[in-house]
Amino acid sequence: MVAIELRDVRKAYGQAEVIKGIDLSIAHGEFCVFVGPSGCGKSTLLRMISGLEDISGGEIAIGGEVVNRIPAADRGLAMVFQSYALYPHMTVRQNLSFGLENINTPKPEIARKVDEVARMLQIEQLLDRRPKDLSGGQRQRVAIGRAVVREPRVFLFDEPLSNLDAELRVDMRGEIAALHRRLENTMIYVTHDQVEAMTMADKIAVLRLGKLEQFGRPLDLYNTPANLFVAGFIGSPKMNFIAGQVDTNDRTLMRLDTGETLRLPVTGFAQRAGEKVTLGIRPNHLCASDDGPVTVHVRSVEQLGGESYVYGQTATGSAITVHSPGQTRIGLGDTIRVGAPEEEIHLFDSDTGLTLREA
Amino acid sequence: MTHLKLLGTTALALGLAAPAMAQEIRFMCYSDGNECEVYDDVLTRFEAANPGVDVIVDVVPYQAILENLPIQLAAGSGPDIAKVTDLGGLSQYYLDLAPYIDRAYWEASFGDTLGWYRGAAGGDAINGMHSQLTITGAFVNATLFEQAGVEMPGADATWDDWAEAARSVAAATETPFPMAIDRTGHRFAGPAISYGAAIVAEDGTPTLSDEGFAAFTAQFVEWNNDGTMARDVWAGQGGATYQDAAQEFINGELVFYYSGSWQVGRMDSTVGDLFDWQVVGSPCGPAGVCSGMPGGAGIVGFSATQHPEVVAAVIDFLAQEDIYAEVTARTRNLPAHLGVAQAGVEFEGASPAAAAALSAFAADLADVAPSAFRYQGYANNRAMFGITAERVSQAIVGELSVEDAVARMAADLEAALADAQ
Amino acid sequence: MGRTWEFLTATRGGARLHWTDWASYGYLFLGVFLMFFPVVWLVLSSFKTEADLQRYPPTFLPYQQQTITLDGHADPLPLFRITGGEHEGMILAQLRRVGLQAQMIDPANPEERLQVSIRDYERLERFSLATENYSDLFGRFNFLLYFWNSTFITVMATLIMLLTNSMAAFALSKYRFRGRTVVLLLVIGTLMIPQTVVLVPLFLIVSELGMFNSLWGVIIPGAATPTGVFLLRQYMLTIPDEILDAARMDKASEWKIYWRIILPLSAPAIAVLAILAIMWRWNDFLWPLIVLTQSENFTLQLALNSFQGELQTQWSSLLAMTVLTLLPIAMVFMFLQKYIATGIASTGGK
Amino acid sequence: MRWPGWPPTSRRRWPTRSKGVAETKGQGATAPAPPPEMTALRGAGDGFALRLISPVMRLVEIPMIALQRLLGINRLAWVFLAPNLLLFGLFAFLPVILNVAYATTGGANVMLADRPQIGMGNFERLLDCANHLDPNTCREDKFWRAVWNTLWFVTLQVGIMVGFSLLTAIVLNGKIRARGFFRSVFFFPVLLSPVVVALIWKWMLQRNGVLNAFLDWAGIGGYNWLVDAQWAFAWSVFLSVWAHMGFYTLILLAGLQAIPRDVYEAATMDRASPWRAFRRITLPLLAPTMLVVLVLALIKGVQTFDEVYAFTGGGPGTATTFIIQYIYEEGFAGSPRLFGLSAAASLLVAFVLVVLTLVQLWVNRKSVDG
Repeated sequence: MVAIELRDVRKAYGQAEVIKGIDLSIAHGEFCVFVGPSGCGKSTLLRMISGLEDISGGEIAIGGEVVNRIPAADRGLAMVFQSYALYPHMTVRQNLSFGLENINTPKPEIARKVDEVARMLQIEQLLDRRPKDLSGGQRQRVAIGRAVVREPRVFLFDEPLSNLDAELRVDMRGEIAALHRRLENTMIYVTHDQVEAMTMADKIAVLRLGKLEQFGRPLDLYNTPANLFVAGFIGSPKMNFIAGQVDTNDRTLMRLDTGETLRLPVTGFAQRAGEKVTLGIRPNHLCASDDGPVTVHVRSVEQLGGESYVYGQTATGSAITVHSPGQTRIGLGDTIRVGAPEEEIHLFDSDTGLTLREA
Repeated sequence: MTHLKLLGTTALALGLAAPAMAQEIRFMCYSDGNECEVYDDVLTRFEAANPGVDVIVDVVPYQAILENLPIQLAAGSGPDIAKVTDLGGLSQYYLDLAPYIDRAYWEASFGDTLGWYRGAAGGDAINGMHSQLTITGAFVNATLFEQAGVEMPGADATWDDWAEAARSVAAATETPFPMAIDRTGHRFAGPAISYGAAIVAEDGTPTLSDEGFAAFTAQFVEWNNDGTMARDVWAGQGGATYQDAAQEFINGELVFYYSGSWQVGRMDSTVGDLFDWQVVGSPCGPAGVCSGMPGGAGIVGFSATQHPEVVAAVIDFLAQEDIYAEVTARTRNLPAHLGVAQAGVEFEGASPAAAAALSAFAADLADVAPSAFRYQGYANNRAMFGITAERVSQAIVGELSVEDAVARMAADLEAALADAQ
Repeated sequence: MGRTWEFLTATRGGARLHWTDWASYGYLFLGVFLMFFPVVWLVLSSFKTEADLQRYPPTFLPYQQQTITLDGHADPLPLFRITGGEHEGMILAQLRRVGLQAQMIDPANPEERLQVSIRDYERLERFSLATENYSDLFGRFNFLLYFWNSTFITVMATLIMLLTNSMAAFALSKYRFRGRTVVLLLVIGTLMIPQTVVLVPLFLIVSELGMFNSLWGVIIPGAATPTGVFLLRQYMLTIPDEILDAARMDKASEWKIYWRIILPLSAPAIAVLAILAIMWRWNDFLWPLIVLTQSENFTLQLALNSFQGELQTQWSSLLAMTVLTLLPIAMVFMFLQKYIATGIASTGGK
Repeated sequence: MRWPGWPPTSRRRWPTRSKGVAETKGQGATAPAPPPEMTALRGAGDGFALRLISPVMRLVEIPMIALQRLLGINRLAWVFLAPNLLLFGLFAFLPVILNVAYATTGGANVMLADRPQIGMGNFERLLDCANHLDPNTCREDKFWRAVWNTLWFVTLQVGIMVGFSLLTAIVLNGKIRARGFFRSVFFFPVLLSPVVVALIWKWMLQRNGVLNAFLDWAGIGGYNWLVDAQWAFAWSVFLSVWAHMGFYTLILLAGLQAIPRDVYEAATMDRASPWRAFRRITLPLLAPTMLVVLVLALIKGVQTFDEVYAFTGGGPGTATTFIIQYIYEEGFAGSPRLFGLSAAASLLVAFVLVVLTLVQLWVNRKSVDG
């Protein structure tokens, strides 16, 4: 069983703390995605798990063993790098066998394993080429192959798809997912792209500024984001936010900054009277209706045929996106009113950013 | 770790280069012609007579003798024997041969030259064998004189006479250079003494700034500037760098060339039938002195050697009259060995011109002033040579006036003497 | 100067040569001439006889006086073409020259002596290489031994230098450790002290270490060069750290990373350094002169200079000697030249 | 004609991924990765070289792994540094320390133990001048002549050399056929030993040399170059530029090739004139490389010795005597050997070099950061 356990893991470069105490446990066989904006520390965290980066505080356990002092090579992990980091002076075959040679695997066995992995990843015909003679996708496969061939306990991926074009990315996404199903290993995957996270992950860890914002299943994160940040980060297009204040007398009445008012559901939220709150509604839950509570000035409209996006602003300038299936008659410069079903509303504390959910 | 390994393997590879001899004597030698070859050859006879002794002649560039040998000696890592030119300057490292040799024979054979090796310390040690005596003097292109129809100045002609004659010959024959003197303080000293310079007084006090020295300096600078002297030689170099004008003379571009007896062999072999040349010795100065500079190289043993008796035996072997005569003949040098000199040397394969030249030089030895001998034996003469070459050159190219140059020479000498203490 | 600025944009795709192209090629060919002609001239001159060397104006190719051997004359006699006077047009052999007159004989009629003014004749010559300049050199010493010594010193010093310098460069470019900046500054600091000014202390140290009169006394002191460390470090900085990380994940030890990843990837820079090191060691004169005094240890440079006496220099042997020492360097250069540009990394910003 | 080994447009750069930059790169964008093109020893060469060294390397690996376990990865750096530092310590730092000791002693003895302490006497002697601008008023006039000569020489040599190196690098960076060939041509003189360089040019420039023959033929008339102080100096500068510019050309060329071509394309689209593109794009982007070149050229320029010494011997007079020659002659070649004075002079030179380098780094601080 190769579960990974992070306990109050910290990392500091001199005075600057970049990982500020992260607790996380990844179960055996799970595909876990670290996602977050740039600078959130997700790659650093991955490198700390890999052993390439020292741990300043806390501990990391892999398969129940604390590995803080174990060098990268001995942790039984494999890693796929953003730039692939193939050895440019070696052929594909040499790239794949380098790691096996390092653990003194007998030659016939190396050959057998390399061939097997090459077949699996469909790179057999590339074995005698050098990395510079490969396309981006091929390099990616070789990089993955290099990780696979050593049969590691855990796979680490550091933004492996960010150098590929859009189409290839979708393909590779599928292949990596398929690989996971096939090998059933624990995998940790770092990306800044929440689409990748949503499509591939069993569990997503959302990181920001060295802190874990939320850890959970993709749909849980989508449906019940823990805070404003996660709500805004997960889901595309972004969730709409409108700031306001709960009426001092009526806990279910929200006064938007635009001057408009909105009726909140009676149950489900833990808001207090007079509290500053932020309203969150996903674009696909917003719909234009004459009795909608919020006025939006339309700035641009995207008609994709099967669906359409309307981009606009509230009176106070908050950006609003409305996503609707089918085509829309709303035009540029229109002023529309929008609303959403009560059950699709998210409410956050404006000061702390935390979701106001009834306990 | 790799280093050690590498060291190990190469030590094996090199092992065969140095067979351990019972008595290996290292002889650091430099050649101006074929000296080292000849020594190597005659020493095989010594080796044959002394089994177990191996004298290895290491032929090195002259620069190694001049610049590196003194430092090696100071660090205690010098050779056993060397051929040196800084005779007095290295005297503190010499092995006193006296206990191993026949003092009477040596004193009878080498006379005054033994004093050159005693340096500042003096005493009566026998430190070295003067293997090659040289004397400065002038080579003249007789053919050019003939063509120009100019009478060659006579035996007691002055430097002025020769300058006058050389100028008119050069003008008549369109030869680029009337005169040249090798660029070294040693060659400069001969004429300077003739002009009245004391250089090293009888009490051993050196000076580079007396009237005579200043007079010749002024004259020499003037000659360089009016085209009498080949300007290339002194002005073309810096520091104390040695520069000769033999090439120009050989090419027939130079009428009067003041160099020394060691050039005879080269002139003989390279001038060929291009023109007739002859040696006219050293011209006289206004004071009536007609001195050249003696000089040369000697063979010395070093006191740091493991085998002093063998070193002494080797040098004594070379000092024997027959061997000395043979070497002198084969290398076409003037003998410093009085016995050999008296007997006369039959120079091997020398043309009549060369033989005549060598006799002319030998004859000129009589004219050498006592101060010239003192200068040659003076321990710090090398410093003085350097100072002369450097400062006179500066005066020629105009960096210093003649007066300043002379003043600088005095100051430099004073500083050098202070530092050499 | 303006011509080259055009090249900065270099977006012109036309096949026709623009005038700036002409200017560039003009500049480059001028460069070829300036860089090569002196060397070519040196090589050609080294095949001239001492007499030919002294000729003015010089000829481009080496020529030698034509001679003829006649009965009654032991030495071959030089041949001349008579260009004026009563014997105009004849080819005569010179017996002897006396001043402006030459005594000559007609090879067809060797009995009669003719007087010719030297203004009226010119030498008969033909193209000929004075290979004796070289063979004389070889004849004078044990060429193979000195060549071996030089080669041994050069190869060993180069290998040690490449090894130690690349190890140091690896440490300085790929590790973060305390004191890295200090070490880097020290390395650059050693640039400030050329070997020439520390000859005496260096000699004393080498003597103390017992390396005097040993080839190692030449090899070891030259092995650590700031230039080498600097050059390799700049190059290694451009190798992405991710490749090292990948190797670490592949269970490679740091030493393995060094020799299986870093060394092969730095090959171009190492080639450049190898060229420079080989050149430095092979050409070295002053230091071997001090350390090596026994002839069995001499390098080629020392041996070739060993007949530089106090008083005489001969151009013909000097030139031949120079060409001889130049040759191995030129060969190495030809083999490794393709690396010289790729091997110097941009030093920008790191 | 294409030279084997380097395609004219090859750009030996890896996708630069330094830490921190990576994550900002292309938020969700799909930047195509620049191909990691590397010119490693190829094919047979690679295998051969590797096979040659691998037994040794494998052997060394055993203790190295033990050390790695013992010290950890980052402290292992010291192990990698150790051989080099040992060599540096023994043969670079120790001599300098000894030089400091020598500088405070007088006399002509070689061994330090035999030398009398004279404190700062040597420095005082060197610096003793009535007017530092006029060497004739100085006690050690040769030192000051050498100082002023060196100053002039370095100014001219570095200026001219870097100028021509830049010009050559720019020309070579253009669309040039046989670029490899030309590159090698300019690098070739770098390989010649200083003595050979001096000999070649002495041979070319001597009174009866080929240059004078050419000038005579052209009707201009020859000249005895090396007897004239100004000309000898000028030719020394020329010779030194000739011998060393290839090295700096290559460094600058590497710097130029690191500037992405699309920057120029953008400048062309912005209608920047070539001159402006040079001033506003090339020079600023080349500044860090330029700094290295200037620092190196300056240090090496001040240390010029062998080639000029063999070329003119420092003459005529002292016209081409530079500071290292002064040190060499005072301490080694001259008589008496003033090790103390020469050591003091060498320390002064090293001090000035360090200061100059720091000043250069400081002045260029901005352009490097920018």
